[in-house]
Amino acid sequence: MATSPLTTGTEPAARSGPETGLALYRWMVVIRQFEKRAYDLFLQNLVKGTSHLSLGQEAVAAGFGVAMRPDDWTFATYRGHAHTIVRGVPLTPIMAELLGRDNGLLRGKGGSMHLTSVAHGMMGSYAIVGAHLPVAVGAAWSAAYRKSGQVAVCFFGDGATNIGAFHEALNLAVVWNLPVVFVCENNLYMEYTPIGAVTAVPRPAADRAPAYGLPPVAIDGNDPEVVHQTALAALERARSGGGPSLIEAVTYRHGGHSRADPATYRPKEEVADWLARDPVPAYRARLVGAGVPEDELQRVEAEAKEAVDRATEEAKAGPPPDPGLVTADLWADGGSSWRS
Amino acid sequence: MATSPLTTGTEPAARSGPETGLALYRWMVVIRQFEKRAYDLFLQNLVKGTSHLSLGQEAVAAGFGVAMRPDDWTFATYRGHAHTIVRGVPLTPIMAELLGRDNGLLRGKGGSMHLTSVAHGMMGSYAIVGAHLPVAVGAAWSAAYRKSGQVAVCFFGDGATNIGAFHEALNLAVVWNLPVVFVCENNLYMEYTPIGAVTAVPRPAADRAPAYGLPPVAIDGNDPEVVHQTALAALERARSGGGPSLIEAVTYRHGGHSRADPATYRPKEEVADWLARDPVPAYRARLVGAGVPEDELQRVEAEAKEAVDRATEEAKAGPPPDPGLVTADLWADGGSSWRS
Amino acid sequence: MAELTYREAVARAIAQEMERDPSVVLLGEDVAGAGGAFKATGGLLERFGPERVRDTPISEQAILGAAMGAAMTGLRPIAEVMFSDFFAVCWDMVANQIAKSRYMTAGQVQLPLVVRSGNGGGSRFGAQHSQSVENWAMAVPGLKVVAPSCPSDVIGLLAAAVRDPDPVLVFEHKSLYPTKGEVPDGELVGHLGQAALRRQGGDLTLVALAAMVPVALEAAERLAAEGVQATVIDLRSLVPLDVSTVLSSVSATGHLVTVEENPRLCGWGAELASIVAEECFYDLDGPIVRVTTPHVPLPAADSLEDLARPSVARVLEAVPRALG
Amino acid sequence: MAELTYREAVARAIAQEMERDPSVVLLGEDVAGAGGAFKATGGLLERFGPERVRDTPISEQAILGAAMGAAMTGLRPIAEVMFSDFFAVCWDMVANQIAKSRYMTAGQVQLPLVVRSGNGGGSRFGAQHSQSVENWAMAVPGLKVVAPSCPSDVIGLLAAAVRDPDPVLVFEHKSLYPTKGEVPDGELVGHLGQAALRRQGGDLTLVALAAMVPVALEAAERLAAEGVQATVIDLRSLVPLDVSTVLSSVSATGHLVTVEENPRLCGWGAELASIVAEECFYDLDGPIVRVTTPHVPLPAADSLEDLARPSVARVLEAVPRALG
Ligand SMILES: Cc1ncc(C[n+]2csc(CCOP(=O)(O)OP(=O)(O)O)c2C)c(N)n1
Ligand SMILES: Cc1ncc(C[n+]2csc(CCOP(=O)(O)OP(=O)(O)O)c2C)c(N)n1
Ligand SMILES: [Mg+2]
Ligand SMILES: [Mg+2]
Repeated sequence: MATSPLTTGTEPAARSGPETGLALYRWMVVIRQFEKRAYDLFLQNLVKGTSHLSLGQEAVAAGFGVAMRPDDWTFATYRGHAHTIVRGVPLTPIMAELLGRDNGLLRGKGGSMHLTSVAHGMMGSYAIVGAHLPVAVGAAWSAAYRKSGQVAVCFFGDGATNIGAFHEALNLAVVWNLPVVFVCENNLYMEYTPIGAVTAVPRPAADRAPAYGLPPVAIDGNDPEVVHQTALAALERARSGGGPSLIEAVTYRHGGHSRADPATYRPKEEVADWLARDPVPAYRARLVGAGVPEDELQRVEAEAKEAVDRATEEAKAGPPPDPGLVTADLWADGGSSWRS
Repeated sequence: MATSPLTTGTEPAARSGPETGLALYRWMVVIRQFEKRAYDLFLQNLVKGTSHLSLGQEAVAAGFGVAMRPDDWTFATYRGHAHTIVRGVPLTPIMAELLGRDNGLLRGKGGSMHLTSVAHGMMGSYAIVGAHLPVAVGAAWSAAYRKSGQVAVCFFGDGATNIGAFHEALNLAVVWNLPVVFVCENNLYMEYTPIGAVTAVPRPAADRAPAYGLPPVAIDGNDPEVVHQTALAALERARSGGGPSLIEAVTYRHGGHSRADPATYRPKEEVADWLARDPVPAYRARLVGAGVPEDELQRVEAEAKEAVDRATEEAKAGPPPDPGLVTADLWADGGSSWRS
Repeated sequence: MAELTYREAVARAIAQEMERDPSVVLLGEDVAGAGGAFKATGGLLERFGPERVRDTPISEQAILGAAMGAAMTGLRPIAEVMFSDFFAVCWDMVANQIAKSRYMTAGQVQLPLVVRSGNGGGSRFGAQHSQSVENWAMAVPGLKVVAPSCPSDVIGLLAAAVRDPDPVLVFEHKSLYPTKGEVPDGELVGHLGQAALRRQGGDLTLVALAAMVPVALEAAERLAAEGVQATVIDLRSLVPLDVSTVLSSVSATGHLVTVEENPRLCGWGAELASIVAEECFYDLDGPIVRVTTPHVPLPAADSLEDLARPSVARVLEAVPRALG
Repeated sequence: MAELTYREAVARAIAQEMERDPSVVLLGEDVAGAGGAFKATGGLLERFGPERVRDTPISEQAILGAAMGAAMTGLRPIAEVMFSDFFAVCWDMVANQIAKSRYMTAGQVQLPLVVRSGNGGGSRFGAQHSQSVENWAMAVPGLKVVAPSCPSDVIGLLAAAVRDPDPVLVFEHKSLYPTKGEVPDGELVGHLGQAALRRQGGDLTLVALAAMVPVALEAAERLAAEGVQATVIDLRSLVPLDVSTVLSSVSATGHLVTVEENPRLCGWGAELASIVAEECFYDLDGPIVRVTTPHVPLPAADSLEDLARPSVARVLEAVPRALG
């Protein structure tokens, strides 16, 4: 089952230095604060549509975010706030998008599930399970064709490993030897069903890797340094022509699948176990142990909170989207006319 | 690549007896004669649509046909004449279907690619690559639900292992532990592209089996006894609650992908090699060596030729389909009205 | 009589049919343990057990393929496609396999199966979780297509769909799940292919479906206040299509406005308008006007989504054009 | 001027665009080594090399996903879906991803890509290899849709599609591949959204697409022999749709017959009829009649397939009903 012992397929090249550690921690804290706020705003009925939080899964986004080159590309799912944040997209437009305002990242047209910022290499959040894996392959193809050295990194859930697009994307990426890193965030559940109940192998991604000629890699997705080192190795492999990687990062979401899902389908002890392994305090403790001064950590935390507060205020102050947006931007000419 | 050494995943339980040998040979010869005739009729412009022959691949259909129980189910592709024949479907309606006549198996409505005879457990020939794998899973589910002891056997090509439906079907079949046998007829090519050029692993099916918790099985698809023994073992496993199997039978088509494809994209030596391993004369020689009297073989051959001759005449004598069939049988009420 | 929500009606219909016929089985993502993403299948696992109510992986092609294979071998499966947008990932199963098998095999293959799906907008879910795709299904020969607008029709149409020998797609409207309605006690079985006359009026025919029915009814009330009496037809079933109910109403009123949620092009409204323009041309006294979502995907923000979907105001705007 | 076949025109158009722009790449099953299942991409591998002309596995979702990812990052891919029926196995990529991404991201994502596909019947391939599915695409906002009827339009429209900043689906008609036509020398670039007037006549407007254009033209000749002069419009492009050419013709003739190959319900003919019934109602002098394939899949046998698809005889039968 998905709770089986983890193996680290790629040995960390070196321990992360103190700067990297702080960077990892900063992103984890920003994500944590942002997601908690998003939840509060949902309870206040300000986030109108759905939203899928990464609370508990921060280490995956942070580890990759710190490892990626600015011109690398991220492809994420509907659970994409964290992956958008770590690409350096300002928090205000992200928050404003959740609130459906004109100052939102997508001017309210996409919502929480479709966060995208092409300027930051955040190439989209996709709400159909599995759909973005082939798209990431295409971006990697374009990087290879243009010899740009860019890498496409594609995040998806454990549930996505059972859909056809997963299979097609992995196979094509390997056959064409493309610079793409597939990252399965295995949080042990699809929406409400345990992944082990609907999957033919214990490790939904790692145990499929050999079907594409790739080594099985499953890592502790709650350890940001392990994630970061694994990411560095996979990115380097991709950039140097070594082809795709498939990484299973085992982690856990603290809350429900989306919105107000109370997640009562999960055993209490399982939840308690994983809360005890909460990546944010755990990593904080590790940094303290490694000699990072307490006040530096507090500064990072204060800055994060301040940034999220400011984003919240600016988002709330945003006007509703311009009504003209309904019929805008279907086509490159800015409009949506279907008649000539 | 797909020409890598074969491994036999399931040890033959016992050598096939002389009766089985003759049965295998009979089906191989019938298929051979039928397919050659279909080709001739195509050249005479009597087969109007497309057709995909199993010349060279007879041992797979024969081996399974002899092993299956009458109430087991076959699901095949557009390359389905052979699989239809071995279920005992009379040759005349099959041939008449290729000719588009009213006495055709589907009264001309389906054509070569859709041969179906529910009464014989031939549950359809499917022309969309990969589509019938999930359908076979459903039939197996129904057998399991009704505890009927039936098994669904699903044949498909090497090319089909790269499409999403393959992945979804295998996973679900294993998760639900269903009585279904998946048989990949690896003839080394999709239409015109060598399977090795577009597949991430050397053995397109066998190397994927572990991704579904199944053992890798690749057999000599030109040896009808190996196929037959493997089939018996897989059917028994399925019938006794042991769940699905995935079998890769390596074989070769003697002709082109469809109709008049001259198959010039294949290296001459490769073709020559495989022609030298033609399963029909090879098995004949083996039977002779095992002491089967020559005249018995000749009788089988003469009967096959006679049956195909008769089917050809009867098919040719068939009238064109009743024009009313155009709007018949969309619905169970026999009609196709969309208005009430 | 009892008041039920639309979502409760779904579970009641399925239970009614599973109780009656042991060959009825239910499968889909999260339909069993969790009672469905929209909580429309709650209690069924407990009542009918894990052999008949089955959770699946996220594998829509396998779900629909399994339903098809089971249907052709003696079961009567009800498959759930959680959001109708996901028909796109299994469209081959629906459009090429399920729809065509009986015809291609000259009637050999029987496919008594139902696919239920949450359809339509209004939930601020954005473009990939809000589509009205009943016209995708209507365009494919071999599929029956219904879309109930109220709890009693949910039961009647779903039960009829389960008993029908052909494949039926049932589009449940997501924004209607929490709505309530009176439902008669006891077994309820409807008919596929019967439109419902929700209101009678001699000046104009309004035709609507699912969540657009209340919109059309409210528009009719407002029109009445201005002295225009509208007939409101709830189409309920797209295939079979109750053409005669529509034609006889339009013959009487001479004016037709359709109210559909799908994007502009090639919706059921276009089909209906064309039928009327061919078969009832000489009774028409003015242009046929379609009110639709513009030809765009649905935006996520509440204010934008409300502007995009047909509203009472947009219907009222259309009526003068139809009256000519 | 040279005479080319429709299939040669495909290869020439692609070569013209690949020559001009190194960001144009081609991918699909058997398109490279084998020159395409319909031999419409012959010689391109030899001329442009394996980096630009790529064979793929049988993975339509991956093919279209790869085209999308490449397009959003700077390439201009041309993807082939061998038979348009196979859009069903990658419909999510087409309808949910490619069509919606620009809109959902408020214009951030650019998708200059082309998907070519062999469409339509007449080849006795049966129900799963013969469909006309241009209406599937027309119904989805965010896709441009064209369907050429002759070799010069193949080049013009395909070139225009490659240069267009938006996703364009090009439906090549399988039964037209062997047909020939005159093609001007030199670079040829057409326009999306312009219908072509193939014949002028004052009594009736016939509108057709792709393989139905010759059917409509022949019907028009026969009608002329009986003294009825028909205008024949080759629609060429469904999105954008050249509504004004159709409306002005119908305004003049007062009568409209559409000839479409897709099954009955919700085709482009229904859309066109509805537009005319709304925007041109007062100029109509008779019912709008659609000639379509009946609402069934296509049968395989030659005689049945010929009966199912619209024929000259069926058009001639429809005209008196339209003339009223
Ligand atoms: C094709 C498709 N099927 C179903 C859904 C509905 N759905 C949304 S999220 C989800 C669960 C996904 O689980 P997983 O891949 O593990 O990702 P997680 O949400 O746990 O991050 C499902 C079934 C969907 N969006 N797309
Ligand atoms: C989804 C889909 N894509 C493409 C095709 C076109 N096509 C028909 S047969 C074929 C090759 C199949 O190769 P394989 O699976 O190896 O079977 P074989 O024909 O060799 O028996 C292709 C690409 C199809 N029918 N369906
Ligand atoms: Mg998960
Ligand atoms: Mg093959």
